[in-house]
Amino acid sequence: MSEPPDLPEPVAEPMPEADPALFAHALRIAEALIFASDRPIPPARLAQALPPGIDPRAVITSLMATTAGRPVELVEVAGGVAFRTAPELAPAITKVVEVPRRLPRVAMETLAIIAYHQPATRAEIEEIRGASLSQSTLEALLEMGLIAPRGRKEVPGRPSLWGTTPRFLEQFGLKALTDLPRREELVSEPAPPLSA
Amino acid sequence: MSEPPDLPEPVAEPMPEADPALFAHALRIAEALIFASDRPIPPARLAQALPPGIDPRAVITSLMATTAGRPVELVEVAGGVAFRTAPELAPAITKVVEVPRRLPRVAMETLAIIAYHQPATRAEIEEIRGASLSQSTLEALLEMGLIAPRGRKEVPGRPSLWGTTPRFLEQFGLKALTDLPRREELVSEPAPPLSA
Amino acid sequence: MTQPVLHLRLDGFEGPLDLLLDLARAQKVDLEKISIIALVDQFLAVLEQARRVRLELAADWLVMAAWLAWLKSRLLVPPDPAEEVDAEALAAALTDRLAELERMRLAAAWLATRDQLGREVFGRGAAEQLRIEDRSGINADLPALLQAYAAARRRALARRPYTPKHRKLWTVQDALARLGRLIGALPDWAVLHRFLPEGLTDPVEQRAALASTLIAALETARGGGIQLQQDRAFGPILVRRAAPTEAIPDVRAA
Repeated sequence: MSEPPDLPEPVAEPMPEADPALFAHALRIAEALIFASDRPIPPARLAQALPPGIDPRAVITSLMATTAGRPVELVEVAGGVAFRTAPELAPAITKVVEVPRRLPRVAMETLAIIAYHQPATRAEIEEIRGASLSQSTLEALLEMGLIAPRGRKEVPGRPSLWGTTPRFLEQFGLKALTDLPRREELVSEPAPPLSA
Repeated sequence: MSEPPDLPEPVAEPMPEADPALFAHALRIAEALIFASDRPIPPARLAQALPPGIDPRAVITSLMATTAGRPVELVEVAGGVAFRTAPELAPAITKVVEVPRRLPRVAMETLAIIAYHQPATRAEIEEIRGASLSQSTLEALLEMGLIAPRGRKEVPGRPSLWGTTPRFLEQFGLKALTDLPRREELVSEPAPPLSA
Repeated sequence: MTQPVLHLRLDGFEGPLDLLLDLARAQKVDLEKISIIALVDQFLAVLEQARRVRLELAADWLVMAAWLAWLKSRLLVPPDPAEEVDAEALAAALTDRLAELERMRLAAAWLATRDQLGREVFGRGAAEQLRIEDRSGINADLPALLQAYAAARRRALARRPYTPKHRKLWTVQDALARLGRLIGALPDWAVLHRFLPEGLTDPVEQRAALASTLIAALETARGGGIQLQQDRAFGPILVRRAAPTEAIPDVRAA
């Protein structure tokens, strides 16, 4: 489904034609640029910072290879690259860094419906869930920056349409919406672990 | 300026009594935690996340030694440590955004009067504008390089004379001052007859 | 059909569809192959028990119950070609809705298994400012400069103190003297306008001179020096030297 956007195979060596010293300098710039930001850096932004003639994708590939397995790794997320802590270090980090509350089940279901049916109106979400949706659920998702209005539906009442944001992709570590499981893959295992 | 608060000499080797594997794990935790924190981490907070028996200052010292000279370095800042991108990479990773200033109305009028009546003293500008002129307006135009002193007028008080600069011509896309439209085309200069 | 163990905890379900999905899952087959009739029976049984315990039930539960009972009755009788609604299609639509709700539940569960930012993985906590604002440029162009000049000049000119134009007005004294000088040489009736000073072009000054001359004429007529005559309103005013005996009544007539 989601092909990495034209990334070559992850090999640590630079493009054959690139001057090694220049490529090493490009790696330094890339590391600093991506590290400085708290949002993913798209390859196009990275290219602006690199010396001319350096392929940003080659730099990304090289940086991914060198940071793999390190406490802070380079990952592809939300259309760009960002540094993220290794998941196994979370227990130690959360002793010091405050962790937000988990989203309640209703909010997670609403988010899943918006992700798969976007843009969707509140009535459409309620129709799929077979239950009314409280305003506070929608507001919580909005406040977390996971969803955003996407215009209005041209039906009586002109209800707002909702879609997911790049922040949604970041929250769940997705490169793009195409990273979501396809609908056909969403089949319950023999013993469904879901219970009301 | 800021002395390292009780830090031992920066040596890259761990404390003699620490288990090397445990110390390596502590280094991983420290790197991830300092990266993830929105504030500098003081040694006491770092200690909360580290395995028991590990001296946070030894971890900090080691991490400083290994990141020195790297694109992202561990530095001491107000009351703790934080990662910072190397200063010499700043020109490459920062994006300069041009935010041109708008000239306030008084400055624009003063500039226009100097352009048409140069060289002019401040008193002459006030006379032509029919309003008093603050020194700060002249200073702002001077600082922007749009006007320059053109000697002094040989009258009592010997006031400075002001004229426009080549930078002025450049700003307004003029080849020469004679490119300015004639005054009469802008304002009908003796006052229109006030007939009964 | 084994009766599922039901504890009437409808509050635990997010609406009738939620309960239906739960019951359908209990059939432990593919959602596409569930028995709608068995599902309807189970749903109605749960609702019946719930109503025995407490009478009030939310409207959406009752609407769903009524619709399911109707659907079941249609499914039990052989299909009628004249029937407008196809019961099989309605049953399939219900199955589709349950399947979609199931898929969305699974999608939510899948999302919940992901490492979440700020929980399992962390990004840079203290982002660095990568934008530098260069404010050295000036946002000003030639039209703005010219407008500023014109505006400043216009304002300054408008503020100059008002100095009225100097006027040379023909006084009553002037008019008396001129009238006295000219009237002696007058043979007969003459129009008053002839006694105005010459060379007046300004309409304001002309009107002032006319008024002064008329006052001078009235004054002279009162003294009996001249006679005045006006045939109609706004008509020409005529002047002549008075005969010493008949001066006064004519003035009254004017």
